[in-house]
Amino acid sequence: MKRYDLIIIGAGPAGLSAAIEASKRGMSVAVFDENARPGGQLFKQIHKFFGSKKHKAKIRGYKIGEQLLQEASDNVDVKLNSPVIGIYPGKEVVVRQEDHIFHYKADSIIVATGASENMVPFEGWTLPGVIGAGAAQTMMNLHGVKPGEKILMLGSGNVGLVVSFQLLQAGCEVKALVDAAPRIGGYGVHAAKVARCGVPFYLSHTITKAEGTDCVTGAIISQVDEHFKPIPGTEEHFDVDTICVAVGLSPMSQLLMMAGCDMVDDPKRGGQVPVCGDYGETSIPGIYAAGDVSGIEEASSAMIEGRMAGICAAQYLDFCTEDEKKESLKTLLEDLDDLRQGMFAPKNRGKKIEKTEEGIDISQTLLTKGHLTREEAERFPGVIHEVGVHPVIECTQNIPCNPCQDACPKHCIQVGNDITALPQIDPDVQCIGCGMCVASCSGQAIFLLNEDYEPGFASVTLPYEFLPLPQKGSKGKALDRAGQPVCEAEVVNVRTAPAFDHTALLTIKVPKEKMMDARFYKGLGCTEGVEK
Amino acid sequence: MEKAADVLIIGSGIIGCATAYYLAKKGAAVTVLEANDSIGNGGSSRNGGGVRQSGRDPRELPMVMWGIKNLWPYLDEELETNVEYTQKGNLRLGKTAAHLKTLQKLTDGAVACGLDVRMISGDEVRKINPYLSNEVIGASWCPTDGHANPLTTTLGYFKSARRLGVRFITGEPVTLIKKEKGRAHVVVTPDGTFEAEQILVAAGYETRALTEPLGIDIPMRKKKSECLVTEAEPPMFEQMLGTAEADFYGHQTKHGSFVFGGSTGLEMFGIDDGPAQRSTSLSAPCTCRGIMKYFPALSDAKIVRTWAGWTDASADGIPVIGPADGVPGLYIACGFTGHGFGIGPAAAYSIAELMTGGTPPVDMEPFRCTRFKAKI
Amino acid sequence: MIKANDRSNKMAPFVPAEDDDLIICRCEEVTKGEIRKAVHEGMYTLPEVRRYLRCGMGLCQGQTCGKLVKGIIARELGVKPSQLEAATGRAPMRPTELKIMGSEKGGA
Amino acid sequence: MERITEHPILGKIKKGREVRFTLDGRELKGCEGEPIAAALKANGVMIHRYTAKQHKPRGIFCAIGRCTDCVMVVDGKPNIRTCITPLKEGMKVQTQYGTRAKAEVKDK
Repeated sequence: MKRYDLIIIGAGPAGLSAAIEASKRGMSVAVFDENARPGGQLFKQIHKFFGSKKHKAKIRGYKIGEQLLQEASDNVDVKLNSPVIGIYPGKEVVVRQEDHIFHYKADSIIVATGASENMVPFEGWTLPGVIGAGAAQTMMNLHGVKPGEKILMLGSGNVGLVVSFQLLQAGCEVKALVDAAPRIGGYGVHAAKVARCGVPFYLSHTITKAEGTDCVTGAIISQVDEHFKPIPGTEEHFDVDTICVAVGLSPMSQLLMMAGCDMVDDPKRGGQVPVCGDYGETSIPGIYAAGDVSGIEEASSAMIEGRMAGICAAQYLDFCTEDEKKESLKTLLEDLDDLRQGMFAPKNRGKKIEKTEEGIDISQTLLTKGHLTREEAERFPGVIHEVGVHPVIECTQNIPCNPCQDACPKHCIQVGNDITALPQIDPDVQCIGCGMCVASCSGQAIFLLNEDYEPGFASVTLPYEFLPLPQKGSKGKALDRAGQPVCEAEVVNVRTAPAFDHTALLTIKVPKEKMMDARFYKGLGCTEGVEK
Repeated sequence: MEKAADVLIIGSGIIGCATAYYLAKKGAAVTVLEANDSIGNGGSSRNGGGVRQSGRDPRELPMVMWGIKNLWPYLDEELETNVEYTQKGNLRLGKTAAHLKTLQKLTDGAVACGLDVRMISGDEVRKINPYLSNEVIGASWCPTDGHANPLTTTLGYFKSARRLGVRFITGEPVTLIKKEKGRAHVVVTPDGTFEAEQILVAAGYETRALTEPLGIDIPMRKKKSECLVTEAEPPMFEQMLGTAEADFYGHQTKHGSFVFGGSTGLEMFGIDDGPAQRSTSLSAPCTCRGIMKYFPALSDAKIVRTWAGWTDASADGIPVIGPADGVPGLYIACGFTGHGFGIGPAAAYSIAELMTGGTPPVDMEPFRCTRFKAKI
Repeated sequence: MIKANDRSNKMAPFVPAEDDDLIICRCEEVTKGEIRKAVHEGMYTLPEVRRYLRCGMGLCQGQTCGKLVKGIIARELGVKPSQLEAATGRAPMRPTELKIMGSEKGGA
Repeated sequence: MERITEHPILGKIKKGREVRFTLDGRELKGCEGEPIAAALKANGVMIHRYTAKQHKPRGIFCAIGRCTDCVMVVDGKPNIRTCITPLKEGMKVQTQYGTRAKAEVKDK
């Protein structure tokens, strides 16, 4: 029987990070993953990540996956297409590989199996065309196949918002974003990206029926009362071929249960999770859990948790000293702690937060419609007015993210040590209009305004991640934050650069009085997204 | 806290549930105490579902034969539950001359008890079940054997007993049975005490620890048994199957899935992992190889679940059913040795008769708890 | 775990609901009404409901419906889903062909 | 028609060579190595199977091999998770009815 110092189950962000730390310390490590390619969900994540530099912020998920693989490739044995069948007594891991099952023994095990999608039943939910949001991501971002043409998205958490945007990028039409909750669950900036493309948000609404005989041909949604019961008479029909369900994730913890770890159902962590110490130690010495399997969080947190579990396993088997472990864990715990701050922190789940840490009222329109109003935007520290070109940062919630601070070569944007603080603009530093901040903002919430572009006209520079890319000189409509046309607009500049990482910078000229409304651009005769 | 009942039953397996049901039908006030959080969480929800006479010890044959004639065919209706009882015969398969010898011996014993069972050739076997490989050279064939769904049967008895007013309390482990004025009368749990005129212990292997302090020790040991189930497949055959070598047994359920159990030969020496009942890594692969030797056609069938359970293997391979001699008020039903499901309804019916002063349908003498003697 | 363990507890009688026809377990096609009814018949735990109705016992082994079934049982019993025991994790975690399961390498 | 040829972030999507396969005897084209489900989707196929009890259509649901809703009969074998089974030249894919392919459907 083949033996390893450490067996890791799952080659996602947590598993790979754990493998890197463990193998660095001399452990023999095997990583098993059931998928054909490593990286877990990272390769479906084509948006830029949040956090700070050490959390790999502003790098797109799939690139982080590539980096991790690169880092792991030298010493770690990643075995793909290898579903683990079970964990048996004596830390025996049985794996299916090709047409056989293999028995492996390990002195320590890290379970990093991630999460699976929650589902919500409604009339017609078994029809072909009702799919998980993860399924949509898999189809379009991994396999290059559109999950549908006209989509209704169910769920306004980060997954629902991010996938809606990705669907638009893939050339699908998102007809509506529906959530039974009265407020949007995910980051406001993610919602705003979707809203400005014209996707309507239906909060306090639920799907009551998927229509169709052989597959989805439409959907009916209804408003719900405070007990989440549909209100008769509020039904609205949508002509869609696909209904995407994004109603949260559950830890995929069955293997830990099978291994005999003490489990607990913790709604704050997303469901059935192992009882764990700070670094993923389960009730069984030598078995650890890292990433979503021990509680649903972002991939950035999963990577840190993986590293911590890897270090713990190393120390458990004497591959590093207690002091070294303590030292490394201290830094990692701080990094993790940075991510677990702000209004979306795990500890704040379910809490109704009315004000930012700075004491500013949070935009209610953002929470219910997915976008700020012009008036609401003005009260945030990132929104200023100056002569000439300057950034406008419509970042209005305390989320752990600060790449904008590093992006500005002139250091005119400050977030400070607390990375959940709202960015502020130093009025004494002259913006050079380089656009680095616009491209660096993972939330696509930074715009450059030139209030004095031409007499009577201002220019707005905005991030643009769609095809076809408008040409300089082309004319169209400027859209407001809700995706509604506000005025004629002319594209006066289009910038792309490797440093922008596929985010194009579109500069449009609009009448000066519309500069605080125009936040998106729609060319004439084509919708956003891939040309049909 | 004193809670009174006519009868207290310890254990909610098929024996506990069915006895409660038959007692309640006779008007008794019954309380069932179950240590686990779920009803029937032991062997009753973990066995292979055989409802079989052939292959059994002649001492328990009359009881199981009576049950198959008088109880099993009517259980669906009686319990208002689909117990999936299928009476399409049992093939006990042999591949070697030695196997046939084993089978012949079992068959002769059963025929002496009046059971319709006979030896058939390999070709006759394949007429009954065309999927069996040519390695099979003969079998014993008992047309009145069959199989049922142990999960719905046990829960069906539970449901029906509950409907008749039986009180079931789960998560209530009994720690002690106490005598009062010479009779077993009080049952102690961490939550309190329960009183009853009669107490039945039907707690599998755990019975031993409960009756031993009262001077009744049943010689038995815990033995792990493991099973697996496949995805649903198109209907292939309806018989219950076993082998002379006991390398696997099983059947295709009405749902289409195949349930198989098997033996690695190492069961008696496994680690006692207590109530966890964890599968071992060796069992399912071993059973799979066993199955494929007989059923090459099943090699692409996918296994969706494996599980394990404890059996209470008695010293002589048949159960203890009846009064605890010398302890008035106490009754015992345990030691079913891994074949308690098919005989369960008849055993329960018989105990209910005994406990209410009626006449059990078969002679209960072979099941007395005092039968175990030293060999010299 | 819950101490809703006295199965003779009188529960409000089963009242049919409009959405009883909803499929909850997609593999075994078990409906919400069947699950609710099972609870009223005394099945208070996830293992019992699964054993009684086969929900979560199909090809996917309850990976999709586990949480939904738990929620329905909890609602009928008037407890929080987190107070109910979860389904047991059992091998194989993915459906595995007999011939593959029977072909061991690196075994003892 | 449903394929994304160029993506604003991912650029040109790399795919395997074009191969032919059949669905219930009808010849379709797909890319080698992509999941069968992706190839079917690109051909506009929504229904993968009809359920055993209620005979209702099912298609892709989780797309990562967990929910088992997208199973079909592939090269004669039922219950194959098409979302994780790579497409190969000449594969015979059949709509699954309950646990098997429809007897009347003759594959070429």
